[in-house]
Amino acid sequence: RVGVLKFGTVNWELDAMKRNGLDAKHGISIEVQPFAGEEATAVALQGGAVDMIVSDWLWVSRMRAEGTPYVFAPYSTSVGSIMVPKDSAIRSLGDLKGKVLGVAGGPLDKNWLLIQALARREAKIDLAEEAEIAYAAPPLLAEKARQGELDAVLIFWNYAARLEAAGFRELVSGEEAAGAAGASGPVAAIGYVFPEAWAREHSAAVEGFLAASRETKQLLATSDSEWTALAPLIKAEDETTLNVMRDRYRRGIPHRAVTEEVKDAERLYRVLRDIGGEKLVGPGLTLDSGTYWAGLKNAS
Amino acid sequence: MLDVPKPMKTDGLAVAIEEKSFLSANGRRILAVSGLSFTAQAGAFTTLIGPSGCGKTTTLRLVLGLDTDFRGQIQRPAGASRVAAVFQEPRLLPWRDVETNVRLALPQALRRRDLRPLFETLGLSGLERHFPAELSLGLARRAALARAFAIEPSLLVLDEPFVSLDEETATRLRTLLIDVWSTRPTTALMVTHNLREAVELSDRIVFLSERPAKVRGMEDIATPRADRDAAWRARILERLDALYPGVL
Amino acid sequence: MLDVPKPMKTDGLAVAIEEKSFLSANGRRILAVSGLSFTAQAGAFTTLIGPSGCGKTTTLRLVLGLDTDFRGQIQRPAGASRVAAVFQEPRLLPWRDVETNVRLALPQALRRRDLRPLFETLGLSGLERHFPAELSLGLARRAALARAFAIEPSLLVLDEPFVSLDEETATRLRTLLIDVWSTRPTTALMVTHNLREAVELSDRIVFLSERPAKVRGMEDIATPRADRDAAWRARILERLDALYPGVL
Amino acid sequence: MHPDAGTGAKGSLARLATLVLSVLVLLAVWWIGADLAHSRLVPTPAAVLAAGWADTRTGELPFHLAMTLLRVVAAFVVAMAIGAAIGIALGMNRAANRFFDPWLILFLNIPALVVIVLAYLWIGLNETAAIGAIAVNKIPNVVVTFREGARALDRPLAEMARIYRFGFVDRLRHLVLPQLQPYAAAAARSGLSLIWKIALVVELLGRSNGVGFQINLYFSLADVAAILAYTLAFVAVMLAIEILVLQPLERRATRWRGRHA
Amino acid sequence: MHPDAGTGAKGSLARLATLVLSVLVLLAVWWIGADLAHSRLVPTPAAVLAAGWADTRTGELPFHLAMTLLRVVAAFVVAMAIGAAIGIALGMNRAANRFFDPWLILFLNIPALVVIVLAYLWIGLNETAAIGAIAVNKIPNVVVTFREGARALDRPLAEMARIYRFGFVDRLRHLVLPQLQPYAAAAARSGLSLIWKIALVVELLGRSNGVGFQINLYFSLADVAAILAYTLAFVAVMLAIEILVLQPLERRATRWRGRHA
Ligand SMILES: Nc1ncnc2c1ncn2[C@@H]1O[C@H](COP(=O)(O)OP(=O)(O)OP(=O)(O)O)[C@@H](O)[C@H]1O
Ligand SMILES: Nc1ncnc2c1ncn2[C@@H]1O[C@H](COP(=O)(O)OP(=O)(O)OP(=O)(O)O)[C@@H](O)[C@H]1O
Ligand SMILES: [Mg+2]
Ligand SMILES: [Mg+2]
Repeated sequence: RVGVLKFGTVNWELDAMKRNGLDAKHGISIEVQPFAGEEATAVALQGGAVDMIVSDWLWVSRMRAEGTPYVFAPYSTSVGSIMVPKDSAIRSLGDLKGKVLGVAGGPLDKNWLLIQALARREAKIDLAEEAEIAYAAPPLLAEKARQGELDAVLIFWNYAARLEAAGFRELVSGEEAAGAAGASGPVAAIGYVFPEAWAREHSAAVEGFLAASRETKQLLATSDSEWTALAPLIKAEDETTLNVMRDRYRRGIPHRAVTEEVKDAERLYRVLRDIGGEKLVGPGLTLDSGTYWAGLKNAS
Repeated sequence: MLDVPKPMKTDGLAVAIEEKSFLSANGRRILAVSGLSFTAQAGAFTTLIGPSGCGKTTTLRLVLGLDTDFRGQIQRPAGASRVAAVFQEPRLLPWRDVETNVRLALPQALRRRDLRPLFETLGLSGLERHFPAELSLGLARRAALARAFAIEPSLLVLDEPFVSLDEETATRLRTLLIDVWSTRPTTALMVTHNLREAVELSDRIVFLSERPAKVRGMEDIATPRADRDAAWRARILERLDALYPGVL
Repeated sequence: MLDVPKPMKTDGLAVAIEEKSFLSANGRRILAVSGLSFTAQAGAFTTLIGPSGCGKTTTLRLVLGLDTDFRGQIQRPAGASRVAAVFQEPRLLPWRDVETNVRLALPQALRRRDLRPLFETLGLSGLERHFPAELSLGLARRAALARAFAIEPSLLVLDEPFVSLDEETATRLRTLLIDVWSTRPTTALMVTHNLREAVELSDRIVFLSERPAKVRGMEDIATPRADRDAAWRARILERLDALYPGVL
Repeated sequence: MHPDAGTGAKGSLARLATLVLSVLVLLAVWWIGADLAHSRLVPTPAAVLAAGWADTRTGELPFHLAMTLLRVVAAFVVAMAIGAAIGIALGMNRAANRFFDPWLILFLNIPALVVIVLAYLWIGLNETAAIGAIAVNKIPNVVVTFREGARALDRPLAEMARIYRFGFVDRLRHLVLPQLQPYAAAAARSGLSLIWKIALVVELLGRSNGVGFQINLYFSLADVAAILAYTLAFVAVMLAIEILVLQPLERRATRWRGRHA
Repeated sequence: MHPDAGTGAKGSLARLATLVLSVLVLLAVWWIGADLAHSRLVPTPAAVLAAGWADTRTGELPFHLAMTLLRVVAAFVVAMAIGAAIGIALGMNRAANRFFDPWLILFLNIPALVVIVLAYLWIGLNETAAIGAIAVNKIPNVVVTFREGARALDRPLAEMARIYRFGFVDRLRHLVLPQLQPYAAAAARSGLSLIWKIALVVELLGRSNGVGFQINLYFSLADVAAILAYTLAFVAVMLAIEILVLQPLERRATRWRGRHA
């Protein structure tokens, strides 16, 4: 049982997986339970209504530190980006000084913290102080950016993709910020999350699922026709948007060894702990060692 | 054939109600007044007497303009700018004290007048700051009378004003009523069940029939009020009792 | 020194109120009853007469047990299981029709009894399905009387039951009251301002003083009700008027 | 004087005419406003109708609407029954009210989010938790309304009922409830709407169907037309309940006030 | 018979004692429950206090609380004033009520989300939009409550006021409003709580401060203790308003009902 966002990217993947019979091939059966909000999936996992959701490793580490052993398996490296209108005069993070910057995900968003670190290092500005920050719900921010009320907007990648299709360009991406913070390559920000004990009991099923997931990603990375089939789920307004979404998705497929991932995540964790403090990362001083699913062997 | 009353000429009050009926919630139509017509001279004191439930209050409500859903015509005294009514129940604002209840009825010009003498006569002294729920029914009725008297009305309508009062108090208040009524030109219309009271106060008594109310008879009393002593009263009561048996 | 009344021995009603005062919302304390003490024989008809606002209703409320915040003692008739009260206002449930209002007061044993004769005598026939707001005040009072009479009470408390009624109706209802009262052993306690009424109905009349109420005098009337004719009444009224001036 | 105030066939017809007129004017105002705004975010009635029709044909709209309605009705019944009982008890008992008042204020002000999450965590992600969470959110409001009503109960009538020894059921049915009718009407009307709003949040946080689930999906797609389509579908149901259930009930219950009331 | 029912110093003392007792019992119940549950998701009072204290020292809690309170108060004033005016008007005018009833049902049932999003989209991401959105969400509920009250107004007293030519102001102040007091009390109490709940959503969707903003933050961190700390801080303020403002006002307004009321 996997809890997903109905219109989230995970649902695309699972849909493609089932349509191509990849779940059966790997000896698993998936029951997709759609939810309308990210919080809902977390509640569902904690309430035992689903076995697996998609979330980020920081959350997992925090939960582990507080005594709830969940584990994490990389799913996507896509994170948000700061988007500005194509003809905007803003060329660098430094130009954001005094401008209105919309931020999705709240002040403790991992991506936002990394970008602040980047801004401090590169442009020597404290974005949170020197730009006018508007925190709000992502759809609202996207809309406000279109209306021109915001000069720039830091937003999750699927919204960013739509904005890009609508004539925006990327000012700085989350990947860049992570790189600047010491990551050696694209780090999978989000991944499948499940209870450790459950995974140990059903390790075959978990292995099968992860293998199926990889194979599906492979398929989505190469086959454009699969995307056409997914179009109704993606609810793209037009061809361009669909294409941008596809390209972005493909860019986000993780392909590094899990050990590298862990190393980078640990590095990022330290940076995040410095900026975000205990509030963000929880009581753990370092990335909890069991955060990544132990049975994980990254294929490519 | 219904004898349709014609409105009469007078600068006082002319009432000519062809028909007033109520549609009850259970769908029945109730004829309350039918072909009731009388006049009251401007500045005169007119009294209505009739059996319980015959339509007296209904008639007063029509006169007051509180109900306009009837067939007929009502001509109010010319220049009856200020109307006072003493309803069958006290109708005081329960959340305002006695004095406020009275003052609220006063027109701006009289708002600040001294009400103490009035309260004194009505036996309400010391109760000015009391809420209606803290009054006995008789006291509440007196507060309602105070309100009506205080505004110096040109049309005064009273619906059984002196019930729930002991005879001594009632007598005092009747005197007060005549005082108030006579100091200024006031047209008064009163309902009572008490023929003695009617005889004492009225210039004209209108006797009403059972429901639907119509005029059963009318008596004008010309004797000045000062001359209405006990002997005179006994005489006239006897005569009226003979004319309208059952009323006394 | 206050003359503290002692409760008396009787199997009827024994009232001995040392003091009953109200704390008004404006903080003043009002002494309503002080040293009031009287008895009412079981099965007798006792009447209270006193000036408006003297504390009669207050006394009835104490007798009914609606107010327990007083100093003194009240002994109710032995086995007074069923109590009926006619309040000074009709106190009908406005959202229930006349018949339902009466039936709701009936104990289970009487719930289905035929009320038509009662409604007939009270002049309420045809109004059973009407809501109280559709009644005249006199009709509403009669409905309240119907409720009290219908339950065949052993203690009957009446607060000015016959005001707002024309003399003819009132007379009929007084007869009915005596009927109801005499068919079963009923202790009755009535408040009225009408001495004629008191003389006609009572076995004992208790005259009360101005507020705070205390007993001003007490008169027992031994004459059987059948013998109380006009001449007798004139005589006794004259005597009482001399003894208690101002009441008539 | 008020021919339209009557009951019966003529009254019903007049009511229907007013209803139609009202809705038409509302639509007209909306349409003109939408045309003036001329934005994807302010869809015209036509756009909303199209969105609604699209989801009706797939069966989605009726399905999700039915799910939400079931939850709303269940939670409404529970909340009104429990809330009225507590409210009347508090309103009639000073001491209890004094004691429980702070509790009431606490429960009034606990954010819906907290209650919902706790319910899901404790009871599980199921209908019981969903309906319970909605009811718990609404109960304090019902309590407050009924409590005010019970405080304002008529004392003279209560005394009358005491003298004539009304039984508990009679007292409740003939004395207390008729006086609470306006409060019940207020609680029911704003209750249904509040419950529906909470249901939206409940569905957002932990159900896989219902209008709340759908609205949130369309919110993440910024599809205002579809959101309004679902909203209006629910409003239509509420309007039907109002006209076919609440108003006739109310007319019966307030007959005694006389026809001009 | 009811010594505790008095006003003045003795009454105040008794009230305070009950309040303290009530809160203590509440805390005890909670503590025992939390101990039994023994879960991070059901924090003990101590844990909540610690969380609250931590944010108070950084000044965050007072700041965000103040921001939310400002919005709540502003929206409350606007909603009560407009809602009461519309409600009374509709309650006293059958024709207008008949016509606008469907509109009212529509506005009652528009999801908070829709109103908030539209407000932010049209007015901008600013305070005006936030407060306006809260008020618009609440107004229909106020209207419904006041309308029921206005429908139940006493007719005989209205006739009296007509005969004695009460001016508009007197009529409102001395005739109508006192009768609406219980309805106003109900609307105010459930109003404050509803407004606060909507404020949470408003802040969640588009403000950069306020309790709703903070709660959402802690929610994403699954920090129930902190969420409860913010909630209870608000509840404490509401309790203070209830005891220091609403109840004394109410005692004054209902003095006439007599001290046993
Ligand atoms: N709740 C109360 N608070 C304060 N004072 C009260 C209260 N109830 C009655 N009183 C006062 O007590 C006195 C006696 O009142 P009560 O109603 O017993 O009079 P009553 O004899 O029945 O008069 P009436 O003949 O006018 O009905 C009055 O002065 C009244 O103002
Ligand atoms: N709103 C109403 N709906 C139906 N019937 C009504 C309504 N108002 C009054 N009636 C009826 O009209 C008749 C006359 O009532 P009205 O109040 O005028 O009597 P009244 O002469 O004042 O009697 P009383 O002396 O008892 O006060 C009564 O039979 C009453 O039942
Ligand atoms: Mg009358
Ligand atoms: Mg009395």
